[in-house]
Amino acid sequence: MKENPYQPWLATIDSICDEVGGQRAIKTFRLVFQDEKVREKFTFLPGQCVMVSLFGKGECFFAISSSPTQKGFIEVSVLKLGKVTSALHECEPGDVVGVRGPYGNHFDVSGWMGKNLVLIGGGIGQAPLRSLIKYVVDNRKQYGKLDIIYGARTSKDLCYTKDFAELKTCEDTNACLSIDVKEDGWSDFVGFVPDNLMRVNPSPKNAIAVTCGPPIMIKYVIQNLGKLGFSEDQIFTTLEMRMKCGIGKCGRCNIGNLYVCKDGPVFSYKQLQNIKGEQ
Amino acid sequence: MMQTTQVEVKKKMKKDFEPNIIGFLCNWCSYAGADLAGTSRMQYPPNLKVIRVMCSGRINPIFVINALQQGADGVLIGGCHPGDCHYERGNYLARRRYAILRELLDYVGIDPRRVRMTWVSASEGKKFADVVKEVTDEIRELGPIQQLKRENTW
Amino acid sequence: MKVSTMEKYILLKNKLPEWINMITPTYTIFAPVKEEDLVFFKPITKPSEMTLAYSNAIVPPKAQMFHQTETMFTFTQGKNIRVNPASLPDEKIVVFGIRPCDAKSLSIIDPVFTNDFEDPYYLTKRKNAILVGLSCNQPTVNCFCTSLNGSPASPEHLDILLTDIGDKYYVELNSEKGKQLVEKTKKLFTPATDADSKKKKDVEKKAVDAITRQMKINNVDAFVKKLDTIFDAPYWKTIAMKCLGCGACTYLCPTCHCFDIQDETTLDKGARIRVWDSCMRPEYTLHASGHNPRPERMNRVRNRVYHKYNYYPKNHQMIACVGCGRCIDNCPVNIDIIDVITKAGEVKP
Amino acid sequence: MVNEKQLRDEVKKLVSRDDVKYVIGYEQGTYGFQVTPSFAFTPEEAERFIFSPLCANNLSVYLMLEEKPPLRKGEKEDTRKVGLVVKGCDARAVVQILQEKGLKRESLVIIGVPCTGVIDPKKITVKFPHQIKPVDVREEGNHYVLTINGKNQKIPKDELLFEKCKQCEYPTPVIHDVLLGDEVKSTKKEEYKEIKTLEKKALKEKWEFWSKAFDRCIRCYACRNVCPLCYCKECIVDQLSPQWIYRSVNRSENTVWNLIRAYHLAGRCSGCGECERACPMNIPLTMLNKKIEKDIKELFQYVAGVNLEEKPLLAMFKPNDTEDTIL
Amino acid sequence: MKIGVYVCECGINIAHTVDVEKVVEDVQNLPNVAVSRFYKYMCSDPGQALIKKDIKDLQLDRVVVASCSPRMHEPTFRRVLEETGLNPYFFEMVNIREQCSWVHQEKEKSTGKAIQLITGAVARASFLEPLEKKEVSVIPKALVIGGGVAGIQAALEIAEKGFKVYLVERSPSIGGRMAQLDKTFPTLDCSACILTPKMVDAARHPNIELLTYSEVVGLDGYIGNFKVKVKKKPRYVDEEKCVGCGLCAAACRLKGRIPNEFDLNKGKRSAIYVPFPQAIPLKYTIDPEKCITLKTGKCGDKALCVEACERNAINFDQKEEILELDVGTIVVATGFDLFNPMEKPEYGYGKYPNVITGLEFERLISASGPTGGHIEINGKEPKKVVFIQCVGSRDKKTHEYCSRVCCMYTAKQAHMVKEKIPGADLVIYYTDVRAFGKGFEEFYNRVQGEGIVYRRRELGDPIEVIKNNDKVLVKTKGHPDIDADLVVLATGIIPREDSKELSRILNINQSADGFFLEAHPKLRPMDTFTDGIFLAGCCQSPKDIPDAVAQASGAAVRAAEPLAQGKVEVEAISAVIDADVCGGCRMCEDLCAYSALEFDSEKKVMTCNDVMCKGCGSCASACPTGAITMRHFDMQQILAQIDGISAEAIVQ
Ligand SMILES: Cc1cc2nc3c(=O)[nH]c(=O)nc-3n(C[C@H](O)[C@H](O)[C@H](O)COP(=O)(O)OP(=O)(O)OC[C@H]3O[C@@H](n4cnc5c(N)ncnc54)[C@H](O)[C@@H]3O)c2cc1C
Ligand SMILES: Cc1cc2nc3c(=O)[nH]c(=O)nc-3n(C[C@H](O)[C@H](O)[C@H](O)COP(=O)(O)OP(=O)(O)OC[C@H]3O[C@@H](n4cnc5c(N)ncnc54)[C@H](O)[C@@H]3O)c2cc1C
Ligand code: SF4
Ligand code: SF4
Ligand code: SF4
Ligand code: SF4
Ligand code: SF4
Ligand code: SF4
Repeated sequence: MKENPYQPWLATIDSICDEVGGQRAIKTFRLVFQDEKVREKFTFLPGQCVMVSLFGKGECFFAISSSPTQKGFIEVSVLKLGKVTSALHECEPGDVVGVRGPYGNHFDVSGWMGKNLVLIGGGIGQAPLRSLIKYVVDNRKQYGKLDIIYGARTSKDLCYTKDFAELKTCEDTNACLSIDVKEDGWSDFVGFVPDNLMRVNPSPKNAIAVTCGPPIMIKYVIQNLGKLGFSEDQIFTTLEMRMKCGIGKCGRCNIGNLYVCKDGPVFSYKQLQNIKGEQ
Repeated sequence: MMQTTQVEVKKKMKKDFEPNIIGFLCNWCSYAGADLAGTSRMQYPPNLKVIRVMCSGRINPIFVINALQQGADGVLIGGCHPGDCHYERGNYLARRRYAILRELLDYVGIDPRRVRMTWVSASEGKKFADVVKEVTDEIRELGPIQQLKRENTW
Repeated sequence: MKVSTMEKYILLKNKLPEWINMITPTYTIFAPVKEEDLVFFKPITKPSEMTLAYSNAIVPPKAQMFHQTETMFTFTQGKNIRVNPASLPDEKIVVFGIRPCDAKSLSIIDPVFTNDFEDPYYLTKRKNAILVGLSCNQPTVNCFCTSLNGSPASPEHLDILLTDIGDKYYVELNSEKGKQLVEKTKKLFTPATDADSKKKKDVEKKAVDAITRQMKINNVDAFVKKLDTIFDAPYWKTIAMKCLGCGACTYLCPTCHCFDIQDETTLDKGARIRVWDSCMRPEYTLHASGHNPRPERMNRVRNRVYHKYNYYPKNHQMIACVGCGRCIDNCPVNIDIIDVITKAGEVKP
Repeated sequence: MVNEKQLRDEVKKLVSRDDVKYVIGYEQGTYGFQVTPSFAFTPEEAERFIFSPLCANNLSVYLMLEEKPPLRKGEKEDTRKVGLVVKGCDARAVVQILQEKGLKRESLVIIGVPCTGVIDPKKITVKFPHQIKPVDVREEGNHYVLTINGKNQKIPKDELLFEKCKQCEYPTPVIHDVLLGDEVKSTKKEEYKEIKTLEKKALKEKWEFWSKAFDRCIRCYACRNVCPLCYCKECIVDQLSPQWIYRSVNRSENTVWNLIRAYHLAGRCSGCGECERACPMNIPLTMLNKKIEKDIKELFQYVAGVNLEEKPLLAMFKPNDTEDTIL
Repeated sequence: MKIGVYVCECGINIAHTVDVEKVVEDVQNLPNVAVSRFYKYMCSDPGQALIKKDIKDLQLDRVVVASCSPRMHEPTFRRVLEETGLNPYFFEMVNIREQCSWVHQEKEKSTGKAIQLITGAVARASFLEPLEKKEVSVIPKALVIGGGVAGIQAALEIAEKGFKVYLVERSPSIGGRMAQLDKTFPTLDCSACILTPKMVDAARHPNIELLTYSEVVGLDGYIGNFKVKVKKKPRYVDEEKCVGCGLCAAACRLKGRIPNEFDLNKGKRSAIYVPFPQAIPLKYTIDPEKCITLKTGKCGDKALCVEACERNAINFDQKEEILELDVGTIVVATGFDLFNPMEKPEYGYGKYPNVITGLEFERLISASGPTGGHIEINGKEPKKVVFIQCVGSRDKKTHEYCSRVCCMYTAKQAHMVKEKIPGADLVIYYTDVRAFGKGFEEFYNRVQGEGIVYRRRELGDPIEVIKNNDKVLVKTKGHPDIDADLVVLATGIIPREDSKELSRILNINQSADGFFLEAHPKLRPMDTFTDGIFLAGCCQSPKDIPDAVAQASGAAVRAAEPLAQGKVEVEAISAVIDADVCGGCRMCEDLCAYSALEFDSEKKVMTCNDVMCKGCGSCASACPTGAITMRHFDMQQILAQIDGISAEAIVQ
């Protein structure tokens, strides 16, 4: 019999980056597999997820927020919500977790070569996009224009500020941040992400739009993309459902006949319109 | 795994079985009474391990059942005498819960002597020591709990 | 694995105990055992413990492959975290007296556990199990396997099928595994005659006729497609009003395979276990954020029906219901899948 | 028993009212002896209503089950009343819910049915295991008359009645807005014979009895969901931190689950027996509930679900409560 | 998670029966334990320094100290954490002295037990949550309910300390029972003479606001921030205008026709009245039950009082007012009622005019009373007077307790009779004479010396009063019958009729006898279980004036404390309710002794006011869903502790 797909590999938390503080804190964990062989074997593409275990607490599904171009470790960004995520937030570098994966489909990075990319994120939804952004930046020549639109409620709620500082200095990258309410010293856009999208006004020509974030944001972003002339099959998003097994068996993450864990999490808007099921 | 537990149980069955007893004592009376037993150097068996709570009213019957599940052979609940509760009525509420729980345990076949309640005031160090002796002897007599204990056979 | 031409034998009823005794040393035998008016598949040591005069086991024998509680692996907590794989049983089992519908249910859920990632717990047990079926001579009120292309005496998903044809069993060997089991005990069996075959046909026909409740949908495939058009029908709400979300229907359904994974621990060690779960519960889909994609009972009732009659056929070309009637028997408020489906067939898109 | 015409007329009258959302009652089930809950929003739907000795369900469970999706902006809460057909034991559950202030009295219209006992579906299916066509069941004196395939069959009531009905002390709903028919007076007294017999057995025997029963439990929680008084938003067994009871299905956890369920209903259980009826594994849950019912009657002179003003049993005390076993 | 475990040897107190070295070694291996050490005296400065150093160097998250009872040193070690910047509640203490080394002798077993206890503590420690000590600010005002001598005293003292006081009195005047008394035992000073100046002081004090003819009808909030609802009944007389001249009363059509309650209905008044001449405030009040205008809308052809009042003070349109007051603390001084002797018909009270109560007698001998201080009964001066003590007190059938004042006031009254009617024959039936106070025994001796006959009656011996022409016959066991002109019943002090209602409004408790319950009979006699509410005077138990005043002063100090502090610290260990889990079953609602739980009928969940919550946890263990978490004693922590104590790995 093959490897037991439920049994995680051990990984050590190498470092932890506090992205956002407060009640709904977000931290990014850099995980290094203990087993050298696993480190080599473990390959993934942007958009894919891993199941992270805290032994004695449980397992959670996270998008990998680092890029396949970064070797030797993977990163996950975790929003503190329930049992496992709260416990993860208590962890310190050196602590050991379990990881299994990678799971799910991924952004079609090879199919999108040569296209302009519009990446629209909000909140923790930025995690899979971060992987994609890094991937595209590291393979910059193979892609066209890159527009990144990202927003949060306040400047304190923005993730990956270090990344964005770098991105801003990249020449052929347009990184547009926004916050919902005005703050002193904020020079970028003030307003909601969908509005920022309209302001940036990307052209649908030869473009792919990817949006990840809270459902309500996705709803308006898609509306606005429509207004900008993006067609259904140019728009991609990732979906979230409660997960247990991550490999299409435990049953709960179905939307219609599709399982988010294995048929997703990346879906084209066109695909979504055709499934009958609760999202 | 299953077998080892059984062996363990058998081993425990022997005369030298030392019961593991959990005591939930309220902070104000019975815990203080237990302290007094200590300062007066009254000797009693070491089987009872105390968990301090603010009031006997805090003791959810689930704690008691869970203790039996997690490996306690007996449980002792200690509170202030009726009328003396630091919180006025916590012990009265505990008394009701205890009465029902005890009946229920008996009814499903778990010896109710494994779960006892006592009133010990802060001045009753002697009583505390006596109660611990009594309870320990009784539970030693009953032997290790067989019924509710989690097997954790994994 | 299926044998092309089925071998057919006769086992005299009075020889059955002997046969069972002969295979007991090699196999753990799960057979129907009566307890409190209910029938359970339980390991037996003596043939006398089992009851063959029964209609349906209350808990489907899926439980023998897909344990209600399964330790996935154990671990040590604290300083030295280690993961210890659970030992997968290599015990060989015979599920004796399983009904054709229940056997079919295993074939239905097989793809779930084999797809993409193989589920070692289910599959080891499944591979180590021999299904010795028993035709259903006395279908219950709520049996409707025939509505779903099943038959009370079909050997299709079994290794061996026994049919009670009077004082003897008509034995059909339907797989290599089945053949092997009989092979070693060949002396108890005699080849079946045409008359025996005819008798079996008669018995089967009688049983089929005894199944009177039917889903009144003309064409199953068309119905599967039709469901796509009535997803938003208010009809689902009217059923859901009654549903208590108690989950009895799903726990006892032979094709329901949902599970939950949890960690259980003591101070320094613990285990990751999985347990059956039910899509009829609100917590099933509840996100940590508080959002619930299936917040109302209507969503969940509909999901159960769609999972069986629409999503599953789409993914695996099979309806995930075998018509065993357990969910009907056990629903405290008489939500009756035969009725639900029949009426759904009448709903206007 | 009840005049069904009167019942339907009453329900029709109710559902025609502007301040009534719907009425919950019974209708013919899909096969055999089944009766199923029915929701009438319109007078036409009220036509389906029946009441027969087969109406075992305690419909009050639906009161706390009603889903109220969050209101949209500008939307007003629907405060219309819900109508409900109740038997004696069902009414006690309603009283208990009202007493716990789970609902307001004004939000209900209660149609009381003076009850002469209902049939235990398990008993009747044992007698007629293959009955598919719906059956008309009437009560005639001490007998039930079943019309099967046009032929009448008389069966003594005692053979079919729910055990709980044989000792019911409150056959006429203690609370109602309308009473269909004359009050049924009870001279019966719950004697708890079965309970007392079991109580007297040796601990070992008791444990054997219960562990065998609890071993069967598949922790489907049907007993909980069918119970009108198990309406916690999140049951302890569904909580992850802390895990009060492990999810593993084994003797220890099953026993604890069953004990805690019963304990959480101490002083609240109305004795409707729905939990036991719903339990697919035939676990004698009533014997647990009744045990507590008996104890609290003896120890605290407390009866659940008969007095709207009563305070929760476990939230109050009397200074002279029993001290018998306290050291 | 890094936990430091520190085991104390306590000199040899612990070390001689617990093998500390082994303990330290064993617990080292427990999950999350980063360091474990032992030391001679953990609580000493070097011991504390050791912990501090580790917290800093090893970045400990939690600290477990195994030493003596937490009742002793928990605060010490919490401070250690606090000083190192760790939340003080990240500390767990294990008692291996009082509850281990001192009570067991076998070293091996004590060591084992110590390890188990520490393991439990370590398991628990990883679930400890940080807690904040809470403070609430205090509104620097107080409320005194009841304007008897106790209430007046309390109000004056708080006012003297510089805080605003609202003094709420139900009747039209302050003064209470004491105002009805004539002379006071044992010193025999005139009650009015000592009380009236105090009443005037209270009325004049700039910090006191009198709210007479008012009642407290609602209370919300908690210590420091009470919101009080006071109902001010209409007097129908403008208090601003009325100067108390009494012209109106003299003009009233019902003049002299209405029994005066103040005189226990012995005297008569008008429909517009002041209860007694020295009333404070001296403002007239119209009795709505009696006034013809108020009852019928019309009083003859015109209301005579309106006519008579030169200051136009009368206003029939006055309405009841509800005032909302914000106060920080409350003193309850609502006094007492008297036992109704009708409950004991054998005394003939109510049947024969010759039988009166002690308080009626006080009015009878009072110079300001209905007879101007002249003792007369049926128009005649009594020659033979009998006093009966313990009427309604020390009686299992009525009130079991002793009313404490009857012995003395009977002696006082007997003395007064002797003084006013020197030839009178006086007999006192007593059970025991309780003369415990300062000067009481001396006074009693003095009265006995005045030729007053004390006759002992065993507790429970029947006594009967029957009619004998215009006299009454007093029959008892063991003594000859007495043919008396006047019988005075020393009726006992009982809780006020409305105590139950008031205890509900204020959420304070009554003891079994019906008086308000103090938080501790000895150590906190003025406190109630509700923080910020204090008791004074006879509402708590029967008392004489000196005791009532002493308690009032005490209560005033207690009540002024938080006002002076400006803030109060409230228990950090309290209940928290998870609104996502609470199903609103309201199981917990009424169970809290402190009314900390309140139902939010909008959200349909229970809420806990953590300022009022004392952290007992009774509610948490009643909540079926576990929606209530007890800070510092939550389910998770306790289950972990059980797990740790019982862990197989540890149990040898
Ligand atoms: C495709 C996908 C990608 C995700 N990526 C990220 C990410 O990059 N960063 C991040 O912070 N979160 C991500 N999430 C959400 C994350 O999985 C949940 O927030 C997390 O499981 C909550 O676990 P908990 O134990 O803290 O909550 P609890 O409420 O204690 O949940 C109990 C269990 O339910 C399951 N569960 C509950 N909510 C969810 C959920 N929303 N999704 C999946 N499982 C759930 C988990 O098995 C969890 O252990 C992702 C979810 C999905 C489906
Ligand atoms: C016959 C008799 C003789 C006595 N003689 C003596 C004596 O000689 N010497 C001695 O030391 N003691 C004597 N006492 C005892 C003495 O009367 C009491 O100790 C004293 O009056 C107690 O004062 P207090 O303020 O507690 O109560 P009270 O005097 O009863 O005052 C309470 C006040 O509160 C008011 N009140 C009540 N309820 C409310 C409410 N809800 N809202 C607002 N206001 C309210 C009442 O109207 C009253 O004004 C005697 C008692 C009696 C009965
Ligand atoms: S859905 Fe019902 S009838 Fe179909 S297989 Fe499941 S339990 Fe049987
Ligand atoms: S058994 Fe019936 S009530 Fe229970 S979940 Fe299934 S359909 Fe609903
Ligand atoms: S209904 Fe029966 S089987 Fe299901 S959880 Fe309850 S007791 Fe267990
Ligand atoms: S516990 Fe059972 S008998 Fe009691 S009210 Fe609930 S369903 Fe009815
Ligand atoms: S913990 Fe005690 S004081 Fe606090 S709310 Fe609960 S019952 Fe009241
Ligand atoms: S007992 Fe628990 S669930 Fe019920 S109201 Fe109180 S907090 Fe809410």
